[in-house]
Amino acid sequence: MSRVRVLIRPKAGILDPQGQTVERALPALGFEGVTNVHVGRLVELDVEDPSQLPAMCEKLLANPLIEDYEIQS
Amino acid sequence: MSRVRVLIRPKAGILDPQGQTVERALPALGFEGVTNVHVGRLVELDVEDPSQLPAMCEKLLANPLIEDYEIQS
Amino acid sequence: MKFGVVRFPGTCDEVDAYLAASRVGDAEILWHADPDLKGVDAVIVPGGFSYGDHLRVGAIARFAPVMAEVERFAAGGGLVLGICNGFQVLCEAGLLPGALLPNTSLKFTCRQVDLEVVNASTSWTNATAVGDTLSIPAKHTTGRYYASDATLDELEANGQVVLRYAAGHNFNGSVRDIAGVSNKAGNVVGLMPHPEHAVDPLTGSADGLKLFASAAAVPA
Amino acid sequence: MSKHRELGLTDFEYDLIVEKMGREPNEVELAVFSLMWSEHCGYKHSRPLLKTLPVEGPRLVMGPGENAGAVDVGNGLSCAFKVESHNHPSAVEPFQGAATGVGGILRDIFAIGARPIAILDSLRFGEVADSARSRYLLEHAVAGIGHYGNSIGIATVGGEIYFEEPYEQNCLVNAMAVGLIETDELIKSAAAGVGNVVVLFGARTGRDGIGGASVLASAELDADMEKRPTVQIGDPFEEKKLLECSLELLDRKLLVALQDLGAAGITSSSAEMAAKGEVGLDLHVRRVPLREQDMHPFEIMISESQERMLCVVEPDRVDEVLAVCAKWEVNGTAIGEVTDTRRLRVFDGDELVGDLPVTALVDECPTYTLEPAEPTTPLYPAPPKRIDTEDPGEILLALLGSANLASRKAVFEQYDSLVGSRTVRRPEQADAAVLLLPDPANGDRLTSLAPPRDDDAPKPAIAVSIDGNGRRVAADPYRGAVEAVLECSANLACVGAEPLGLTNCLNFGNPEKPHIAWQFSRAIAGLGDACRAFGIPVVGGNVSLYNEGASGPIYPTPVVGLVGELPDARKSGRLAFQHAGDVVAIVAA
Ligand SMILES: Nc1ncnc2c1ncn2[C@@H]1O[C@H](COP(=O)(O)OP(=O)(O)O)[C@@H](O)[C@H]1O
Repeated sequence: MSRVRVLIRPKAGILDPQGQTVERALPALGFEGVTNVHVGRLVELDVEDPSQLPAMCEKLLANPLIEDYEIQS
Repeated sequence: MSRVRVLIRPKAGILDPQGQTVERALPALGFEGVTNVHVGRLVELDVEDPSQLPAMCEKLLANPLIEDYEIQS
Repeated sequence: MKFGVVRFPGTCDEVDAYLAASRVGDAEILWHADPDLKGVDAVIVPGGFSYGDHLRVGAIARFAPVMAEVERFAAGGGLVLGICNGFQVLCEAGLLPGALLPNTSLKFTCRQVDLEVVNASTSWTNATAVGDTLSIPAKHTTGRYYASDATLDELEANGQVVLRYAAGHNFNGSVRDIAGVSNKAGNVVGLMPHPEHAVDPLTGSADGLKLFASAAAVPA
Repeated sequence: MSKHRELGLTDFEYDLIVEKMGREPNEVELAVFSLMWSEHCGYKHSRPLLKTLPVEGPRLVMGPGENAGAVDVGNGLSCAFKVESHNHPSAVEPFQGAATGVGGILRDIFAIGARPIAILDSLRFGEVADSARSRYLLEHAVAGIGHYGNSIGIATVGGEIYFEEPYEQNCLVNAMAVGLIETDELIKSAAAGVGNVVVLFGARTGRDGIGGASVLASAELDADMEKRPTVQIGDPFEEKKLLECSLELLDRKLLVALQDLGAAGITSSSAEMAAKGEVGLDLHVRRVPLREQDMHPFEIMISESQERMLCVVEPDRVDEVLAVCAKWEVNGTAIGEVTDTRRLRVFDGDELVGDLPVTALVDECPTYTLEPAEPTTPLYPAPPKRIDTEDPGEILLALLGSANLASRKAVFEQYDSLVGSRTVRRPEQADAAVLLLPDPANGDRLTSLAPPRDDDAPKPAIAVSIDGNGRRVAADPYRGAVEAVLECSANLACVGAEPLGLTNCLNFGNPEKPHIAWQFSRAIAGLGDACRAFGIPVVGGNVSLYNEGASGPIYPTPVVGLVGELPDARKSGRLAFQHAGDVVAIVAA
């Protein structure tokens, strides 16, 4: 059994409204010099068979049409 | 300028219906042996001054009452 | 009594709150970027989706310039009501205890719910009686009230639990069926359901008007 | 294959373009023509038939041709409304497809200056009992509609859903929006005033929806095809700001003309504004704020990025316009000028990269005469028998368990049906939604924020409903379409409202097939006759053709939306029996 992390983020070129909103808000909060903000999802799970992970991501965890994923184990 | 990742997850012990939903959906798709699923947020950003990050997390990116965060740079 | 209703980018229910407040007093819209409460006697932080609910509900709005004034106003005993997104904002700002998490169903749900009045001595419930049932609509995706057990015990001991969902009406999974809470002094109240949508029997119920009437009755 | 064919233009159409241009079009020009002469923008197969629909009525204020139609609802107010499809995007990505469908129809409403107050939806999927895909589409489309409407704060007050096999591969997602405006404040989209400035405001432009036209990209960019999102992502937060910003601009009388960006983006909105105003436009694509820096001029022209509007402004008001945009945290950029050339000229820096005749683009798209033929054999297989018992108890249970009869609560509870505090009849309380109008007796104008008083004066209201029954239309296109109008009118009658105007969305298969052409023309005949019989004008609508899956076309599905008025909302009917002892009666013709 291993603990795995899946990072899911909007595909390059796809609108990321959350990232935009956060980026726009930061200076007003006193945080300057922050750019290129993207907001995605983090899924953490224990898997018996890590080889299933790519299929799991494609089918359920991410939406491959609009999201990229990265598996960190 | 460095690219930084912030991982934000629900605090242990707080009900995480998103994680539960994923966990329940997986067997139906043929993925067995997955447990302890949690869903959180991923924020990626370029920062000029990484020393600002903890403050940014405490103040804005995470809500310490309900979430833990981890900074990966 | 003059109510100020805060408008952030993405706020949706400010006109309804304004109209509801106008039934019992005067009202004015307060722009998020102006650090000025225009001399109002009570502030309403209304519902909607400030900043698109992006990042985390209420997280960005709490930093708006007007909120610094609201915090100062509340600390001085000023009357503040947070409705739905406004409740979320007040919790994020630390004006109210606890936090709002996603509904256990993870779905947006719009439903008329019954609320039970637990504390009728706050500035926003003094026109009700303990045990009263109020029929008020709730509509949100992130309305599951959460606080640690220790905090909850303290809130109950202090009478800070103001409203509870009646049996069978807690659709979001809030701990201890909590629908609304107050600060210790009782001048700041937040709730997930929308009293501003329940001010006229023609549109379903007038029970929500009691909250506005309560504040209007507080000597300015 | 030649580029024009890959872009969906026939050889005949291409030759016609060369003739109108007097030369071969370049890439930018070909991209623009291919979109303007597409079915979606050009109504190539439907325009002649749509002309047969009645567009006159005593309460008509704005008929087809503008972004939305409008009817007079009394006291100086008009109700603007329109229904539109987002079928194909929803089949690809149901959440975003349905969400952006709502976003698009809302922009149509505020583009004419009206404040949107209500949304309705009409949905068709395959059998959810049998098909996991249909369940997925249903769940995500409903979530998408709710996400957009709820977040922008406009009540979704009604709709309808139906499940059957012909929609399995090609679901239907139609959304209707309703708005209110002071009649004398309605704004049109015709560009006017040579020397006036064209301002683009709203979201940045990315590569959304460029899919098909990417054949125009150079080989080197083709390698990057991966990077070309064809799925449009909606951002209701951006649209909420855009809505408030647009209405404030209009309120301050800062605009000469306003138009939303829908399908075909800057291309179609600018061309249509120029055509209606009988002027020309010079546009500078490098001034358009971009999400990705390396975009080609043709990509900028045809991008379908959501949440954008185009307006025409007198030069000395531009600063004020940009200040209002800044107040609402919306990008505003002057991107062009009105000219007297009647040409749409596209500049990339100093370089003229496209020079198009406006009239040819907008008004001279060829139309095709359909060749209808009544089919001699049934087009659709008989539906499978779903109840296999004679036992009345079991039959009742099976009926109650069927998705088509089940309560819609699980759907409509995901929609905020109350925001605005004017919903007198919400879902499941009546056959049509009833929405209070501002009460002029109380000095309550749309803009004045005067609270209604609890007095004994009548409470004027409108009622809205949306209906369609594809299976009936499949059985008899003429009568099926008539019945859609009848059912929708009956829904209004049940709350005590009288219809004032109708909008429709015509969802059909491939009209180049004779039997589809027959369904289509018969249904439009039925729709027209029913509207004439009722004296209801058709104020606008939308056509969605080529709705077919591998196993055949969808049921022909004209969806009609009606807006009616009732003098006193307090008297509107309800579905539920109210008091024990009341008499139950049936009324029939
Ligand atoms: N897709 C939908 N979106 C919003 N409301 C819906 C939808 N489908 C049905 N409703 C609402 O649910 C209620 C019941 O729908 P339906 O069973 O179709 O009723 P009817 O018998 O009036 O056709 C109505 O108020 C209708 O407006």
